[in-house]
Amino acid sequence: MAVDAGLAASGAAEPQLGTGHIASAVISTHPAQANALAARIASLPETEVHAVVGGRIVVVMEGAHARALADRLDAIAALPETLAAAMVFEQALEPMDRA
Amino acid sequence: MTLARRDLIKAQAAAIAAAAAGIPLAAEAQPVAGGRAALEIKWSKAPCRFCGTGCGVMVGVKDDHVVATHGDTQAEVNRGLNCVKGYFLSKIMYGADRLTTPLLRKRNGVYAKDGAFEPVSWDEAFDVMAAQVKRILKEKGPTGIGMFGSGQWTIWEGYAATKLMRAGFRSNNLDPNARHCMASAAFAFMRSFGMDEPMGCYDDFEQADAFVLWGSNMAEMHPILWTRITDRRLSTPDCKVAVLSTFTNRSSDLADIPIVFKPGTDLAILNYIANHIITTGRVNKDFVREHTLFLKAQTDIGYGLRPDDPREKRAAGAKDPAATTPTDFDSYAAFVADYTLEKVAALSGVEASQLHALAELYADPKRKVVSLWTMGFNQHVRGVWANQLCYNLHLLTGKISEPGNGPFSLTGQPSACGTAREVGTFAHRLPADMLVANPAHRKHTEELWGLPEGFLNPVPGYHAVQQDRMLKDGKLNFLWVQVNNNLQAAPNSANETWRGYRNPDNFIVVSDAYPTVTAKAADLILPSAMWVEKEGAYGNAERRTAFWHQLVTPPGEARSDVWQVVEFSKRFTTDEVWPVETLAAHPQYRGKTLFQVLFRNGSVDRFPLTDIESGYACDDSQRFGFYLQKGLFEEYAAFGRGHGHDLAPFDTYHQVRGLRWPVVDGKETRWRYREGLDPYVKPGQGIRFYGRPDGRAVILTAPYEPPAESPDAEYGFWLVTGRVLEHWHSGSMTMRVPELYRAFPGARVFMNPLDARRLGINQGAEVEVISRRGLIRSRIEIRGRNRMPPGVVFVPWFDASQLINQVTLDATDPISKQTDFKKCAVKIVPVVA
Amino acid sequence: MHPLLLAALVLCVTTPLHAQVLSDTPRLSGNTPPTEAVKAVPVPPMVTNDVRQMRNYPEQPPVIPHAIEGYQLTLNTNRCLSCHARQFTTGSGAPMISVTHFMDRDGQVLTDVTPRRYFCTACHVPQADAPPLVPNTFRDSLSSGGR
Amino acid sequence: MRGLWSFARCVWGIIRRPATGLSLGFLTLGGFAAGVVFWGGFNTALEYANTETFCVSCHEMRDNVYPELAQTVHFSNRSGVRATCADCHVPHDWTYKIARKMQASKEVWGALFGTIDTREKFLGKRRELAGHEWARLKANDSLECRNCHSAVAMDLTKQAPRAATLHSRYLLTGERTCIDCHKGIAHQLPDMTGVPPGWSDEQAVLKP
Repeated sequence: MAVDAGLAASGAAEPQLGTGHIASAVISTHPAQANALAARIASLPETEVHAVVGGRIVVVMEGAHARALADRLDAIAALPETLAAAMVFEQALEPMDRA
Repeated sequence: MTLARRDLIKAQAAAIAAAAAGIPLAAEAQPVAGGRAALEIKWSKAPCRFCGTGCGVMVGVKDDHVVATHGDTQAEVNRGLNCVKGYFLSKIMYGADRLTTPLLRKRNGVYAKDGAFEPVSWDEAFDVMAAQVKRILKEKGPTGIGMFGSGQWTIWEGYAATKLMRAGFRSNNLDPNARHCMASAAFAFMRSFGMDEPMGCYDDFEQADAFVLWGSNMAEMHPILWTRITDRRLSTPDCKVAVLSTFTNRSSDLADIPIVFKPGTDLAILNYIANHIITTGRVNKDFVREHTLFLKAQTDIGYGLRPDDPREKRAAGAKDPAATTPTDFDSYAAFVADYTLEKVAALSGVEASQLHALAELYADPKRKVVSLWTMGFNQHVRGVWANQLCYNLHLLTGKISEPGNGPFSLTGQPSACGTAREVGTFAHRLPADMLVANPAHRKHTEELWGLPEGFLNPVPGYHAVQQDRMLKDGKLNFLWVQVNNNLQAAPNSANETWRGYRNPDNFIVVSDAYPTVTAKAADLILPSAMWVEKEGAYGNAERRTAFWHQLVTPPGEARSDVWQVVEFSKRFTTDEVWPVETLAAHPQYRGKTLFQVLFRNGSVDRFPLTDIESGYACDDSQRFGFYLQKGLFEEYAAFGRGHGHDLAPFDTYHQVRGLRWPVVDGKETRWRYREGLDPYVKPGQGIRFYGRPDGRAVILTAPYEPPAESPDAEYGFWLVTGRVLEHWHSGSMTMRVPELYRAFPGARVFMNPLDARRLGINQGAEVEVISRRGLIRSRIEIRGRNRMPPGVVFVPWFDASQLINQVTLDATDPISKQTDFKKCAVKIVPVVA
Repeated sequence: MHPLLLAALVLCVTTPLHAQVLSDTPRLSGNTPPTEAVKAVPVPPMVTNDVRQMRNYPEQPPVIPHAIEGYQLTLNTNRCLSCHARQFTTGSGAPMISVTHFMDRDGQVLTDVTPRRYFCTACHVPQADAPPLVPNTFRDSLSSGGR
Repeated sequence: MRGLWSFARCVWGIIRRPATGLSLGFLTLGGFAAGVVFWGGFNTALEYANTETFCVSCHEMRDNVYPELAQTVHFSNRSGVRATCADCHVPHDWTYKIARKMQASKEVWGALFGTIDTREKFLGKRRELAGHEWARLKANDSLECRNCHSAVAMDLTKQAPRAATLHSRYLLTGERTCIDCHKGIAHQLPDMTGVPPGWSDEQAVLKP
């Protein structure tokens, strides 16, 4: 399954002005629970599911600052279906990118 | 900006996470800057533009512009990693001051040595240049013209240049800047094994139990190879790293045995280790008896200075520095017996326990050891000896030519091996390890080049330092400099190089992408295409030949160096530049241009444009109407095939991530000279050093001899020059990448803090670094990555505003003619503001 | 007058006509004549504002927005990891090392940073607070095209 | 050697013999005077023993730890306020100072009897030696740091945001002390395996 397929399945709100960080993470779960977990994750604010393959879920998050993203990842990690949650990539936006 | 940009960043973030999780992506090539954006970026492979490691990178191109680069996960050398320079490769071509048109010094509309640079057409540039060459050839003959090339030349650029100079103009005054870089290693390999380049390869790094760095700061100079050594050291119990240097550096940070020795005393340490191996009974007697022979070096060989220097006049052995006489094991053992632990500890200033621990790494028969070196050995007035004394240790113990065991010479330039050594662009060499002075080698070359027999000039030309001296003395009057910044790189440059370039009798041409200090000292500047603006090939330090395609169009009128050389050859006919008697004896060459003789010769021009891989441009070939690069490569490859230098077919290299020669039956060779690993060693031979007729490698008897210049009461400090991680060589590329510039913004003088305190110099204070030859101004650094022992200062040479080579001494190894940039005497004087 | 001296003198006073060579940036392309010693500019201070910089593409290693002077990165200790390692980021507030750094040479994902990535400063460098010597016209994939 | 020994025995013989021909007054006043001389000499010697010159007079210090200090901000910095060996390693309070001096004699012992007389041996002992100093500074709440660096006097606006945050969280609350985070600020660190940073939840267990 390609990454793009997940883009449309995003449950995230439109990004708000002033948010400054984008991060992606890989979440591991049992393959049988992957879709259910992906749906729960997608319901979190400013969080999109980009791909679900086997027991792995690619998640993209946005937030005002890095700590907000870390907190959200912790929240995902605390979900009962989650086996592991690892941050992969994180980028702070330039002021011009926030427009 | 728009939301679209945010979406693209999100797509990138998703793609990199997917890649980390091993989720396959739809996008072609490698899943990095992925998502929808990746589909618009075209990814292609290329070797890195910088050092001799030869990392693979993926280059992302969009709208004829390099938009991203990253480590190639499929490249065996680096498996996805780059150093900071490699990660910022994408920006090296985009400095705003790129040269885009030829520039000629003119006054009143015509060329004048004292004129100012004005833009001219390529036609005008070549007209003026050709007129100068013709005039000088008429007045002085072939020795009046020369070319200074580079280990950054692509393979075909070096090959075209050597053909034009030797076969076109009959001049051997062709040398690469690799002379400053690894000539000592090249000479030593030839002297000990009869064949250039290491027997092992980088795969040794995953197999060795010990690594010994001899004057090499790999943590900064070969960071990706350092990641492999770090990996091995940190993940293998009892793996040991020893770092020998004249100051503490970042490599010392990984060292179990960090050794700081007095400059030049490495020779004594090497002989002590040999002595230790012998006296503790750990000589591999079978190996030594079957596979080695003993030679004794000529001693007191001088320092390669100008002949009128008193040090040269004093040196009894300076006339024939390369001479050797046969000897035997017992004499050798008696000779090194003088190098006792106590004596060498006192001479080198190294604690005896450290020397002993180092010696044990070699002596212990159970330990696999790789020796690594770069400029500490090579830029050494006894560089060839140092290299050979290190081979001695591996030969005495038989720890050579097998996985995890071997001496390994690293290189500083991306094609120091591929172009400078293999193509043979040194003043004394021909392709595939052949020599100018050898009649059989010349004859073979004449046959392959389709030249009349006896045509090639039998006298080796001027080497790098000699070129500058001859320019100054008015004996060399035309010099074409390509892909290097010699006024910044050459020793004693204010007295030799600069005066040579500005000598009114001389015409200097510099081909470069940027206005370097060398370009500005020239009379004609030619704008060069660089890196992926042309199709190219490099050969790295482990014999790996790697290709890349042209990926973007060069700016303005900039053209590749190979185009410049080949196009320039059209300006000459044989009647103008060849001897009358040659043409009389071989009238079929009459009336032809050098282009016709050398390149449109039925060999170089035999591949059609349709052979170019679809989807890629090749501007050079389009201009000539045939696949120039393929023709040059295949003609060149004929020199080595069947002679232990076999290269794969041209097209193969565009498909693979490089191959290590000799490539026989489609298979590369990782370890040479050993049966089962090297196809050139016949069954039953076991080990054979087939570069030499007797199949034996040389164990050399050579003493410690002091450096050319040592500190004294007036000039109290050793000066060591070198590089830093973030800048590569003269900084002409890296200083134009904002992140790299900001990471190390300008050279400074690394100094021992207590020395500074003693002299009353503050951290950051301005000082003059003064030698008997010149001075620069710089700033004092008592902290940071290089921690200097008392009495030694280090100055990197990347900064064009602080040309430290005005200060250095033009002493060379008398055998290899490579400059010793690591040892001269200076004083440090505070500047009163 | 010695012809060499004359040449050098003329070189000093003539100004090159062409703009490319004219835009004289001695730090980058040297003085004319290059044999002249010029004042060494003070070493600019490093950026220590802790503000993370935008990357041009995802695989570009982030630059270090804080001082690292005196930080020890040796066989004995790794000062970078003592803040950026996963288990310490909660206390230090530093960005966590990405899992790309957990992969070894053979593509296996380890539980911690792979030894081959131990020396952080091979890729991550601090930045001086100084303008570039010459502008760089590089465009990233996001701004390339349609402009 | 034998001569020295017999001389010492001779002196001891004189000292231990009760005075026979001296007045009590002489003994009292003389004793007082001798005390002043000895005390002054002791203090002068003690002060001398606190100088950098003294510290680096033995090669263990000169070759190992002093060159490391010389490359740090405690040796040269913006304002030129500098710390030398004794500032960090010798308590300013007299009792502690004497106690520390007695401890330090162990290092002299080490020097005389060769426990750390080579670089190799010194590096082998480094974790233990550093451990002593960390434990001491931990026990006295980083007293020698605080002789110059007062927590209450820190201007958080002058610190990097990161430093200000961490100082607010750990130092100003008294949760941690300077040495917890600032190890190896003046010297190279030993093998730090198992020594967590100060901001880690787990605290280093250090043997005093």
